[in-house]
Amino acid sequence: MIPGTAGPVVLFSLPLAAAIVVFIRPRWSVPVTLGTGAVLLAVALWLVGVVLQQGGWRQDIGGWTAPLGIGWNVDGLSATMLLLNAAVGLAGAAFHAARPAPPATARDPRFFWPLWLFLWGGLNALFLAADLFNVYVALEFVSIASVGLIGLVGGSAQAAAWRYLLATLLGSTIYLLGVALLYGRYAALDLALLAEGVEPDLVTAVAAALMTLGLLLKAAIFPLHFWLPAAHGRAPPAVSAVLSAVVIAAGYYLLVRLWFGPFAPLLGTGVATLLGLLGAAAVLWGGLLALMQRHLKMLIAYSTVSQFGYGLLVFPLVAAGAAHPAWAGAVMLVLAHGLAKAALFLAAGAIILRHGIGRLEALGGDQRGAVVAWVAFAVASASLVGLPPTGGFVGKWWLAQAALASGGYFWLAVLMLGTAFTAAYLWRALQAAVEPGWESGGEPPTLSPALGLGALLLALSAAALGLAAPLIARLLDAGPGVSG
Amino acid sequence: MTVYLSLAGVLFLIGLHGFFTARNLLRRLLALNVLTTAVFLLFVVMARLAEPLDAVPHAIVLTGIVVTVSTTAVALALLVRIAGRMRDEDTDPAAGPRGGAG
Amino acid sequence: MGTAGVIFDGLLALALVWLAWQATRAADLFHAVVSFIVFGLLMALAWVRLEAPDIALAEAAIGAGATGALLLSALDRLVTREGRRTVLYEPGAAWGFWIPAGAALLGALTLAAWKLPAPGLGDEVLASLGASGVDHPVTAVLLNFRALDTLLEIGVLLLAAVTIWSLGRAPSPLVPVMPSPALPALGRLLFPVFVLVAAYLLWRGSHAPGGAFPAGAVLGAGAILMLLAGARPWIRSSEHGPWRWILSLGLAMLLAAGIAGTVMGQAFFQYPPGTAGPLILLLEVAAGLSIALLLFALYLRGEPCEHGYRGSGP
Amino acid sequence: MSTAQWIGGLMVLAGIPFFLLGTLGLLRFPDVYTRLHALAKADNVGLGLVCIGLGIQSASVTLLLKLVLIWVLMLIASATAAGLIARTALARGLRPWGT
Repeated sequence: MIPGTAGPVVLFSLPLAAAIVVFIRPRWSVPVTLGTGAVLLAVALWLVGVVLQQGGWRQDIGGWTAPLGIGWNVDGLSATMLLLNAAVGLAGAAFHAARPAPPATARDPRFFWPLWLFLWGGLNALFLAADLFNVYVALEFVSIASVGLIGLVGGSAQAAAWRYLLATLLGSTIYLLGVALLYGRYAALDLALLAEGVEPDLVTAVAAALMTLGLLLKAAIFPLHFWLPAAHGRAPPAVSAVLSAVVIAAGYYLLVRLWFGPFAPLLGTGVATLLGLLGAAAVLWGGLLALMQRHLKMLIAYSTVSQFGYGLLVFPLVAAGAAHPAWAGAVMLVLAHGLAKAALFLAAGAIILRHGIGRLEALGGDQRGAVVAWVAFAVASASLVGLPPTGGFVGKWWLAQAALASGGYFWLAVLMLGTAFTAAYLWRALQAAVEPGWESGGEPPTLSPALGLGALLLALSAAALGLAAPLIARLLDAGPGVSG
Repeated sequence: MTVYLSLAGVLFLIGLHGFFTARNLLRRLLALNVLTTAVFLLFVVMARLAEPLDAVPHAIVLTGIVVTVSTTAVALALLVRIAGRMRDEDTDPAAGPRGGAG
Repeated sequence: MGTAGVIFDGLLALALVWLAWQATRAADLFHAVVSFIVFGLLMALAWVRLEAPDIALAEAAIGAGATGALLLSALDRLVTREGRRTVLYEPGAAWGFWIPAGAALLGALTLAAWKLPAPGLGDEVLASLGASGVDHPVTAVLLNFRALDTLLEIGVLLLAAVTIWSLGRAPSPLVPVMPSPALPALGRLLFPVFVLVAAYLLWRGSHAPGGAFPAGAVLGAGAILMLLAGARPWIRSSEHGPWRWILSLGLAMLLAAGIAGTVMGQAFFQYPPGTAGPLILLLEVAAGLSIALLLFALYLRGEPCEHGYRGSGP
Repeated sequence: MSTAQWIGGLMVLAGIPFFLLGTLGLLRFPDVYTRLHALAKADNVGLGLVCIGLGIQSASVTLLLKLVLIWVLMLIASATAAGLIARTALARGLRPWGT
């Protein structure tokens, strides 16, 4: 037995078991969730270490090998995503535990904790899954948990949750149709098995197109992003953080898995350019809309649409032959974006709690109680824009290297322009802090210092990613991109 | 089997068309269910075409049916809440949107 | 199959197409919902024709039965007391992208589906059936070869119930619109039959079509019928009662079975040699019980009362 | 062909007209109550004949009993459903045809 096979078992089972415990005994929610989160973070870190040492592996479930049985996939990419999920999950849980009790008139989100743990478990199941149908069930799991968490605050958030649910269900159905075609063609659902046998014929091409379409819808890639801003903008802060940082990344993660796994033979210049153009459009359109928002959380939500566009630039760059730096760059960006975006949403949550309102022009003036949150916001912004030495900088640097090496000057221009947009809209948000703002007069509400602290830790780790760049490059060598 | 393969195609078309043209939310949900049924039908037709009869798509569709009823139930519960809220606002113009961001 | 079979299949397909069209296009919502329920029932026939009796059972019980009850009760809530239908429209989104993309995909899809070789995994399933602990291939796939899918699926059901609870309280209590002396009598008469059929299906699952899902669905449908017949929803959301335990039982047992393999030094979900048969039966009982209760909980559309209903509130 | 097969086949054939007439009644009768009457009467007899006929043809007592059980359950269900529909119709103020 490979040392380390216990890791995925813990990462898969523990959140689900904890969700059951928290469902049965709500009063234990906070300690159980935080304890689970700490264990999961430790295990994810340990798993990253194991993968660094001995490379990735596949582990069968129930002792049945593919094609009959299903398995888990542990490699640099999945370990990275598991780590991101653990970090954001723990920080979000800490934020939610530390937030001031809601006023007696507001709806009491009684079921936040089980839903939170279910979402965590579903995402871990998704990142581990090596089987296309298992991925479908995990995707639905994540969708329902997300919908529940968005709808918790009631009111207009429930309408946003409904739109998200319909969009995501359509995405899964289209994805499942692609899976059906692949199964009919190859009688296999396992990623590795498919990667060996796939031939670039019509059935495979249609299946690839369907699955990509479904996942683009789930990852809210332009022009299928219409459902994202309302859902992410209206959810509670911790929920927005995990949705933007991890749930969207899950759709992107599957795209990468598929196109650098089974569908690699189909990744011609045409397909790659199309995906790249979608990414470019997402970067620019999302950036433009973020610039026009007047509500802090909506600004951050539109920024997610923009930032995932960078991820798609990996396809044309890899197709043009610059596999290594492009691939590592895109994953690095997703990771850095996840940490920074979660930090932004948590910081925004703290800031909005402090000021009682989320409109940009109201956030200035007296910042007592929100200083840590603003610092976190600034550090996370630095990473998102890509100032050295943050993770965002390294990711963009690698992507730029790939673009230069393969002569993709258009993609380089997109990268630059997107960075300018990012800087502009985040500057708008930061500027709001130092302007006069709307003085409410009364004493600011006393907030737990833990609120801003979680955001700060996430932001600092996004920044520190840049220092760990060599380590991450080595980790990703164990991923599926090497063959690309 | 051609009959059922064509049926899957036509049902998929009807579901897709319904999903995009229906403006009533409940109808859109029904269309989505028809769409899912079409996908299940494709799986089962493939199981029937395989020699010998293939049990894996059967298990997949069974799992899929349970997942679909769960998502449908969540969607309906959400729909009823949204409708209730709209009704409140209809009858009581003073009741603005509650909750909101934050 | 013969000519009669082909004619039957053709008529069935035509009826299904017409019903699907009605379900998505009929002007009256009630008409649409009823068309959809009949569509589900006829789909069960289609599954039988395609030699998938397990799916036929599940479709009749869950697809048509439980979904139908859910749809009808939701429809009931969407109609106001004054008979005015709540307008539930949303503005059309920018579908300009979808329509050409969908048409192009559909053309390619039809072409592709006709060329499928469909090799299938039938031989592999039969080869490993002996080691799976059960004789029925579908049960072997569900609870042994692909048990992880089943675990997540029960998880989805529980998660859906929690999500629905999180949306708010159940509208209480659900009084039948038209009290009839026949209905409670029918409920009392039929409930033992439901329990019997569920137990039979569960037992049958190890060697023939049946198993936890149809059994749970039949039991859940019986419970819903009792509710319609005027019984008070007896399920409570209280932390102290047994209900939360029973709702989580299926997922907890499957998780425990999975972890047990790892603890004993084997793969996740690997049953110890020789115990697969009884273990699968045990898991099916737990899963069936949870499925029945979860389907019932989904039907309540909200968190049930914590300590029981006092009087007949609004 | 054995006698049992002949008897069974004849019973199934005899059952079919009841379904046809029941459907005709559903389509052509003037109001809810008469339609219910046509459906319940015709379908119950028709189903009974078909079930017993098939049971006799199968030449297996267990199967015959199972088919009869199906018929009995259908009888109970259709009686209750018809009662509910008629009561609801009355409560909504639909007057029987001819009164």
